[in-house]
Amino acid sequence: MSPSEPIVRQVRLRYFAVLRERAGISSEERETISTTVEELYDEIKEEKGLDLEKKFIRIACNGDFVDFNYSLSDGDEVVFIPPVAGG
Amino acid sequence: MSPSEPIVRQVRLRYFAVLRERAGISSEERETISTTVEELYDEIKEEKGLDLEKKFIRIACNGDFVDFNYSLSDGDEVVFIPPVAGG
Amino acid sequence: MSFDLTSGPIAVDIIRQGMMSQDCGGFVAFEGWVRDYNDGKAVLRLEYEAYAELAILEGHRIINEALEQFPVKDIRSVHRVGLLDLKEVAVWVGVTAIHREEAFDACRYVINEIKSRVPIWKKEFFADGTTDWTRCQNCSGDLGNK
Amino acid sequence: MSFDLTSGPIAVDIIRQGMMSQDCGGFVAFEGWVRDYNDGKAVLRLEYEAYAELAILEGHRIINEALEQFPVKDIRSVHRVGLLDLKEVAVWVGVTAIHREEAFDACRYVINEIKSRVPIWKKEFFADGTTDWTRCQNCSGDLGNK
Repeated sequence: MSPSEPIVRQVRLRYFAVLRERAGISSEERETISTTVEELYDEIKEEKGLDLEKKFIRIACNGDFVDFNYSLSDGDEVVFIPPVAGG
Repeated sequence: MSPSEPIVRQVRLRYFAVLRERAGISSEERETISTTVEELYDEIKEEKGLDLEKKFIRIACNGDFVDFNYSLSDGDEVVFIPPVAGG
Repeated sequence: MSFDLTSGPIAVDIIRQGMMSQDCGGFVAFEGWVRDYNDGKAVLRLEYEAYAELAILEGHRIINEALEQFPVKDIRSVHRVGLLDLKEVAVWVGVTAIHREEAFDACRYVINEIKSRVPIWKKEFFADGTTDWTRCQNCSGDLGNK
Repeated sequence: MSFDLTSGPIAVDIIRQGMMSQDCGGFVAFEGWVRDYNDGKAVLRLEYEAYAELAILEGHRIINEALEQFPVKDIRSVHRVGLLDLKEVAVWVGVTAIHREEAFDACRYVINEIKSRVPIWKKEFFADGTTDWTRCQNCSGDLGNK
């Protein structure tokens, strides 16, 4: 693999609440060339027509919160978390 | 009745908690020449050997709190209230 | 709103359910339980004695103050009198409100005021055989040090 | 301590009784009830959806923070998921402590943090036939304004 060829990672995405309804699915496996979860959100947002602004979401990876610059690894499970409203 | 002759009033006293145990009774009718509830407490304190300092008690008359300088009337029901400890 | 005294167990869940209302989003309750230890001594049981008429009058005043001061919906409180065993509920205060912050504030106000103003007294029966009227121990030369 | 999710009614009185301890003098509980009105619209029912694994992880973290921060004895909390009718208990937080002030503080901390941090979402079903994911209405150009 040459350095110019982007690395493709296999990730699993799960959708909840408003994003689940918007995406029309609750989970998907996908291959991505995004290197961070932020890039992945931009990619998904475009594709699925999600219009939730980034400043309103948090991101979880493999069951815990991560920063937007978290580097994706093969097999990661990623969840974009819209504003919560428990209680 | 001459002005120098003290007025005697009939009052009812009720005792609660530590004062009830100390006085050995829960209520009594008595005639008093005290003109205020404070004087009445001094009178009772002496007689019953109550040693609860005045600064720790409150006084109720006819079912509601009154000041120490409340003027006694015939038929008043007076309660000396030791420090409360509800809850 | 209500403030009651009772010589039987406080029916917490029944009172709570009676306050349930679909126009309230928040409910805060405080319960005072009989604890097995106080002032460094093991406690076996408690006795509460009330000057009932004034306790109820003052309890209602406190709740009315809280209802004026905090935008809450309803406040109810019950205080036990008589002998209580360990773990029994001595006092219960429940507050319903549209918003939780006010419910917390009102509940805290009511229990604090009850404890400092309502003429109810607590006698502790200690494991060592002594007893104390709580908060009266240091009110005189020898009272309470029996 | 515990933080649980449940799709059935929260057994408030059973959890509360399970926390009763003779070494605690104070108990504070918060309950969030399903309210019939929000944002000026009549509400018929609610649906809570959770990202369960992370909700439980974060719920436990919050309770542990509270246990470190406040000298309380025990904290338990349960949150409903799924469809709820009016007046049902959506969330319950109970705190036991030796002293009441800390119990109030810890309970308020836990419910505030749950509401802001735990990945649980609320969908409101309004009488006018519309629905909203609470707090998502203004997160985008058109989402939530359906």
